[in-house]
Amino acid sequence: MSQKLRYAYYPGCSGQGTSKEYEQSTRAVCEALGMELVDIPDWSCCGSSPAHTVDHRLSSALSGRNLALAERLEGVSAILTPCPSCLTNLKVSAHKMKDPEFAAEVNALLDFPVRNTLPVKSILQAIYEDVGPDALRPKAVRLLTGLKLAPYYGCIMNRPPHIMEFDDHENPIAMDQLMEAIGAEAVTFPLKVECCGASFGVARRDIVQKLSGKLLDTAASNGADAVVTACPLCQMNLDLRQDQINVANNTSHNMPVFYYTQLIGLALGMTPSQVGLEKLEVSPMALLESLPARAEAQAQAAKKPASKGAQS
Amino acid sequence: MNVIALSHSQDRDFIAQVEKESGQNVSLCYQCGNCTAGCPYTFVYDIPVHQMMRLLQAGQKEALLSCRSVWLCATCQSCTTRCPNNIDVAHIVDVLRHMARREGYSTEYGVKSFVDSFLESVEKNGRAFEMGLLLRFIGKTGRFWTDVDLAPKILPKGKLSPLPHKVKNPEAIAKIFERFRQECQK
Amino acid sequence: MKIGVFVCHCGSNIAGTVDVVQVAEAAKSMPEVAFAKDTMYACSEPGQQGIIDAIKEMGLDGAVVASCTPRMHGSTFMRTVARAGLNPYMFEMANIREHVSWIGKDKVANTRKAIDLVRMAVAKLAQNKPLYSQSFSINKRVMIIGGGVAGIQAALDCADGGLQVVLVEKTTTIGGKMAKLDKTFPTVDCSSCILGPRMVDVAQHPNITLHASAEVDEVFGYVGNYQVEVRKKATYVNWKTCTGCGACMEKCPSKKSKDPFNELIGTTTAINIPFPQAIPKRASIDRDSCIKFKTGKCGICAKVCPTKAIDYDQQDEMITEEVGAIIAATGFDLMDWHVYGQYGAGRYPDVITSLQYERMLSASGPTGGHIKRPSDKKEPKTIVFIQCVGSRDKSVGRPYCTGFCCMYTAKQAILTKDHIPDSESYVFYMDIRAPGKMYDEFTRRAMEEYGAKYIRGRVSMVYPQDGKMIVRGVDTLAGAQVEVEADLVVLAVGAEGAAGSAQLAEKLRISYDSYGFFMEGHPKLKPVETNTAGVYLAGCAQGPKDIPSSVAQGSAAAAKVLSLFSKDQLQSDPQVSKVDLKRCVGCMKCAITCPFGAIKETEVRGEIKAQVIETICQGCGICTSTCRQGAIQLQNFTDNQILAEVNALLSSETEEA
Amino acid sequence: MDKELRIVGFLCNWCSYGGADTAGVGRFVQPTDLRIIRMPCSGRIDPLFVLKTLIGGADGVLVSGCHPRDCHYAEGNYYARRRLEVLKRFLPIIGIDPGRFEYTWVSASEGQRWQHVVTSFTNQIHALGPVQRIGRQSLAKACSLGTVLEPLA
Amino acid sequence: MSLQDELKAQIVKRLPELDVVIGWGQGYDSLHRTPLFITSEADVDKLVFDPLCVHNLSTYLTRYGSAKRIGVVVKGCDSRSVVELLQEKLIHRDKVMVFGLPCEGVADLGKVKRALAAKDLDMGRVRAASFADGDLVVTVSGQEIRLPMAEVQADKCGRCRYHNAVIHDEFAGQPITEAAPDTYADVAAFEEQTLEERMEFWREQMERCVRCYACRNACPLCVCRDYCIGQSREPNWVSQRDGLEEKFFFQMIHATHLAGRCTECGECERACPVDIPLLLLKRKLGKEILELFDYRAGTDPDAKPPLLNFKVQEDTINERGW
Repeated sequence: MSQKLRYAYYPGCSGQGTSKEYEQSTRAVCEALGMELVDIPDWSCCGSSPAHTVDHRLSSALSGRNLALAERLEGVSAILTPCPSCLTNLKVSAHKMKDPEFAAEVNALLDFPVRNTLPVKSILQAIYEDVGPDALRPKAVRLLTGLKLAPYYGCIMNRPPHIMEFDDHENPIAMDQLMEAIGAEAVTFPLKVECCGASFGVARRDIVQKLSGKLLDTAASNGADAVVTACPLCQMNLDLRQDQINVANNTSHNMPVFYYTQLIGLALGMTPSQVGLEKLEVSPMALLESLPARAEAQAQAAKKPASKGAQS
Repeated sequence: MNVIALSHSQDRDFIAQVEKESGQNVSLCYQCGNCTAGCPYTFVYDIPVHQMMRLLQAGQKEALLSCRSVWLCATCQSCTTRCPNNIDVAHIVDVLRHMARREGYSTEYGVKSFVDSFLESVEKNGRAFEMGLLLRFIGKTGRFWTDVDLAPKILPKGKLSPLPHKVKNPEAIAKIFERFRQECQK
Repeated sequence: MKIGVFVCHCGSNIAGTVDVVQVAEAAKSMPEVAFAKDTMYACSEPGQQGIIDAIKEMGLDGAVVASCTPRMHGSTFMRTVARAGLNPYMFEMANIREHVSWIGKDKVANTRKAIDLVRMAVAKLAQNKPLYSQSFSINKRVMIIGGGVAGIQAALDCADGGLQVVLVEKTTTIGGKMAKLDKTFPTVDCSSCILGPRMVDVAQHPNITLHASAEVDEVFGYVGNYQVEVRKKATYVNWKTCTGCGACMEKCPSKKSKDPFNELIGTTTAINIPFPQAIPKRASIDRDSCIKFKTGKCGICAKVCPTKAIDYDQQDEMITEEVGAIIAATGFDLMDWHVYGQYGAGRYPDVITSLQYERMLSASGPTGGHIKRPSDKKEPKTIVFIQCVGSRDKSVGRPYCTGFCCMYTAKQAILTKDHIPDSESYVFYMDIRAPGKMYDEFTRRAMEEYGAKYIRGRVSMVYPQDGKMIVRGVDTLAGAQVEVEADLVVLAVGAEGAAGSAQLAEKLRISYDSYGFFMEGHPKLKPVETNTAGVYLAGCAQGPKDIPSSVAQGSAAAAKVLSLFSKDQLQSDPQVSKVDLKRCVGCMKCAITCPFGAIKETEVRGEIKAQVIETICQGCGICTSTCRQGAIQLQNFTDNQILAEVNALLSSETEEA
Repeated sequence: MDKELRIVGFLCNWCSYGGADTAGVGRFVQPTDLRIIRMPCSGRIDPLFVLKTLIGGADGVLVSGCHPRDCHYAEGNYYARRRLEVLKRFLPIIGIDPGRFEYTWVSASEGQRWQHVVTSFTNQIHALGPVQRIGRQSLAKACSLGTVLEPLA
Repeated sequence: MSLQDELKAQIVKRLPELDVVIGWGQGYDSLHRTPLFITSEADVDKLVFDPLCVHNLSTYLTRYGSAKRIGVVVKGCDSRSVVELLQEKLIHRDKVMVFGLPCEGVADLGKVKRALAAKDLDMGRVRAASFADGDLVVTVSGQEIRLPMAEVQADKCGRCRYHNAVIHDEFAGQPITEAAPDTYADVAAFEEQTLEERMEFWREQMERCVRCYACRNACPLCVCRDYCIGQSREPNWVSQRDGLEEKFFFQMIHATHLAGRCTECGECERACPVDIPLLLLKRKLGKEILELFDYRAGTDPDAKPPLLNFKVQEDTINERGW
């Protein structure tokens, strides 16, 4: 790729706290893939879902401040964020501000106006489209063969399609393909875009227990060893609250929940601590250590039907 | 179940207001129910989504603004994405929640408190401060036991900072809130 | 010139939002207007009589009727004017209904606009001249495009009426979609038992020439005298010698060929006859899966064929058919339901279309009439039917109701119970559309006697879990989300115009909508006509419809052709171009741009001049706008007539200012 | 909407005139400024009709025909497309805003599209305001005269 | 041998095959040339060729019946009119003999008049004119004045890219190397004005029009003659009222009727007795047609003109979506 990949980067608040490992692995992976992330100077909270549940102007203004800051950066081709919630807020603001009347209302709340010149994308979209699984594959020095993953995109990475404009809104495949490029297997997971309970964990824990519980059940019944996700909130609900879910639903899941960037990082040769694996609540270490043996078994199994197939 | 006196209780201004704020035409809904069919939150709703749409068409303001469902929608976009009439249903629910707030409803007090806590945190620090907002939420609701079981899991991992990561210039964000309040009073 | 103006109330249709009395009053002061009056219904018998009386009493030279669109009643009033003894072209219409009263409620603005439109019509009429038709002879053969049940009906009716019929079918057999059906509603009688004999009649009728595996390539000419280029696609079998014995099919080693007749449920041989009752019963080779074509080796069919009919070198053949009229009966196809990601977009083998299910039900189908789900060939016990997939769904660009799905779904639910008595059928529906003789009773039977569980609501998603298909929908009547663990899911996929219908419409110069359905001449009064003279429609090509309606349209189109051909000569439209010889400089630019070749070069006193062939001229007027001298003028749309309208309109503005 | 302006439409009989009829049958409300002249085909539309109308004082001219590839006369709209595109590009040299003239394609089934076209075009013309006519003293000239005359008075 | 003598020799050689040869001769004063209709060898001596030969003689080609064989002397720009007439089958190749010339540019007598006026001299009093070292040398009121051609050359010559006749049976002299292409800078410059200013410009210009139709009569492609729709009743496009709109609309007829045909020879503008810059309208059309269809009129006798042609999918015209 001759063109230099240079983006404005919006880390999002959770990257400073509950999803530190996502932030850490995202930066490491982007660097390794030659994607330069330029932090938006003095970025602030996008408003997340609470803001748009209160008022769309307020929500768009909180996001808009960051859009305007990013537009001042030079030589960047897009604004990237790892977090789907931030992504939605930034994209919805940009989309709604195409209406000049609404844009005027929002700009009235801001110190300096949004010009709406840069596209907003997720880190996932940038890795998938600007680098791509084919370019990733040869870079993987450690294939994760034998790892069966339920790829979970969350409800707002791809929806609604006319705003998110990325991948299929019912059966997204970007993360599946990236995981397959690093040797892992994406199992059938029909609930790729079902909601996990979102931010109701604090106020209505029962909701998260039911919805995230169903996700874990479905992942397990489809043979997944682990869930891989692209969303801090989803990851927290599935990982940190897995014990709460087990208690409420009388289940005994012990399913690691990765960020896809952590797995790409591992495949690119990074150490577990470089991608923050120790910060996961359900430890994946035993699973990861079992991989070489599994890969071997898989290769053996693959040989038999292959030789049989050759005969017929 | 109460009789809905259609001749007297249809609030047309309410319908018009929702349509204006959401940019949606509620007459497009033909009650196929696909929104409810796909909604993951139906199990906690007091009124399923398609019935909210129906009550909206009938101008039943009180029933809608006082219901739990408007607070329990997580805007997961399932309804919007699958609506055969391209109605942005999630947006309509958002608007109903805005109206419920403005008119002083807080049927799901916990949910409202969480949102308020979050935004207060943002207004003060410029960024969401998770530890701070949790404490605010507990302060508002008196639910001291909220997620105490998670504390031993999360604290050793250094994920919850005891101090906020403030922006350099938190006043800039506070000003956005301030201007917003002024606009609202106009 | 003495012009009469008649302003129609159309009941309240016009008078409700236009002050028609004021319009008539204003007309009185327009140049050349000798008489103006409002009338309740201009098109009614007393309305027309009023126009005739006024023309006769006042000695009018022409009439303007301000009412609906000329596309509706233009010809009605031209006849009225003719009955009063005037030339029918001494008439103009001002469209103050579709273009005024129906599109705005501001009575002042509407009235002003109506007056302007009348002023323009009056100004144009003042420039009109009497025009006279010419007669030309017609070729009394008819081409029918599409050999489904509508086309078959039209072909048989025309042929029985004594016409020579050319039937062109795209696939290798006639029969269309109906031939694929197992049973028909609401009688549950066997589809092939009622269609089969009609197909045989087509094959045996002395007046019918059948071109199967053929498509219309190009269409030239005009009503009464069309030339149609037909491409007979290579089948690699000489159909003159093939007897349809089927020996080739038995021996063909390539058995994985796609089977479109069976809707891709199962496979067939590379050389095949699509089904036992096919007409013509002739074999054809699917190049894509034939080993001979892929590798050059094989040739078994050629060896076993008793009549040596196999011809691997066969090429497409072009033939020209000359006909006087064309009936388009090209039918429908199912829309591409793979846009429904929530139903798996084709990823789940046990989610199938209703037409695939129909093939499974059919005793001559790929499963021999046994219902087996594709994934594991097991008999399903719980079957979910989802209606309105690609119907009444704006989000996938299909806002219309296909109309027949409710009925066939009820039929399939009934047949399912017959085939698998211990099965359970669920039908997710939005509304049951069953307006027809014994139709609603039929859907009630599905519920009452056959125990089909009807659930009112759409299905949000379908996904596999533990060997079942989880169907998550809603029961809006119960106000609850519902889930069904199904073995098989059948989608009632909506219909759209058959593949290639848009291209055909362009060749026929008829209108079509964005779904590929052809536009009829008038939604009520001309259901099987088109706006192109001599081209008619039948069956689903015009819009989705069930078998009885398709058959009725087939007969209706045949009746239209028979009536067209009942005369030996047709009257040409006198709205053709005319050359003013003294103005013509013989540059022949008109001939270059004429799409119909209707202008030829001629010599008048040693000078080259253009000449219009009136029976070929279609009246588009491209020549008129090409000619710089204004030497060739389209009659009834001359420069002066249009300029009169422009000037009338602009002068009204000047007066105002 | 402010005062009605003078907008003239030249529509082909088979598609766009029918589309306008379909819009009427569907009761699709439209602005009232437009006056329609029925033509057999967009290919019949001599660009001079448009110029005559614009120079004669119309504030806007709209031409609509069958969609390309769907002409009732097979090719009329193809010729129209070239002629009208040249015309639209010519207008600026004589001081007429090219936005005062648009040509588009509406089929007989597209009632809603016709409503949209009429509404958009009417709005566009209202945004441009009344046309300045070559045959009339321009506003600019009248104003400059005014300023010259004032000190004298 | 001079260019003029070479041309004369060619005409003498070919004259026996022809009924007439149209060239230029001396006009009523030393600055004017006039069309010369050569029917005998004696006439050939009267032939002149210099930068004062401004007329486009192809205008006369359509005035003869189709039976006559006509020779015509053409400069580069004039030759394009011949090509256009051939393409439109208004003349026939076997009836026309083209004597082609290279041309370095012609004088604009309007400019000459203004240049002399600037020196308080009257062009009407010019008694002799000749060319030397790129200057027009005139004797006026007893003085010899040198006017550099660069200053008095016609504008069209400055941007000319067809100095040599593009079609010819005989060619006299040496071809000139073609300069850089015409960029229509004049049109672009004019269009820097506001729309109001442009209309005001035409309003002022057209005020002067006297509807003499000299523009039309000089145009080699205005072949309608007695049947020009600008003067007819059937069809009746424009009234005889002496109004600005009527005058201007006549120019719209003239311009649109030349769309895709006009070779920008500028005869309309040169012939205009009140100096209305009519060529600007035609150049605007020429510019747009070049951009849209990559077409220059009068360069290929076999080309299909763009407005009598179409593509199902036009490359340069956007479908106008609403």
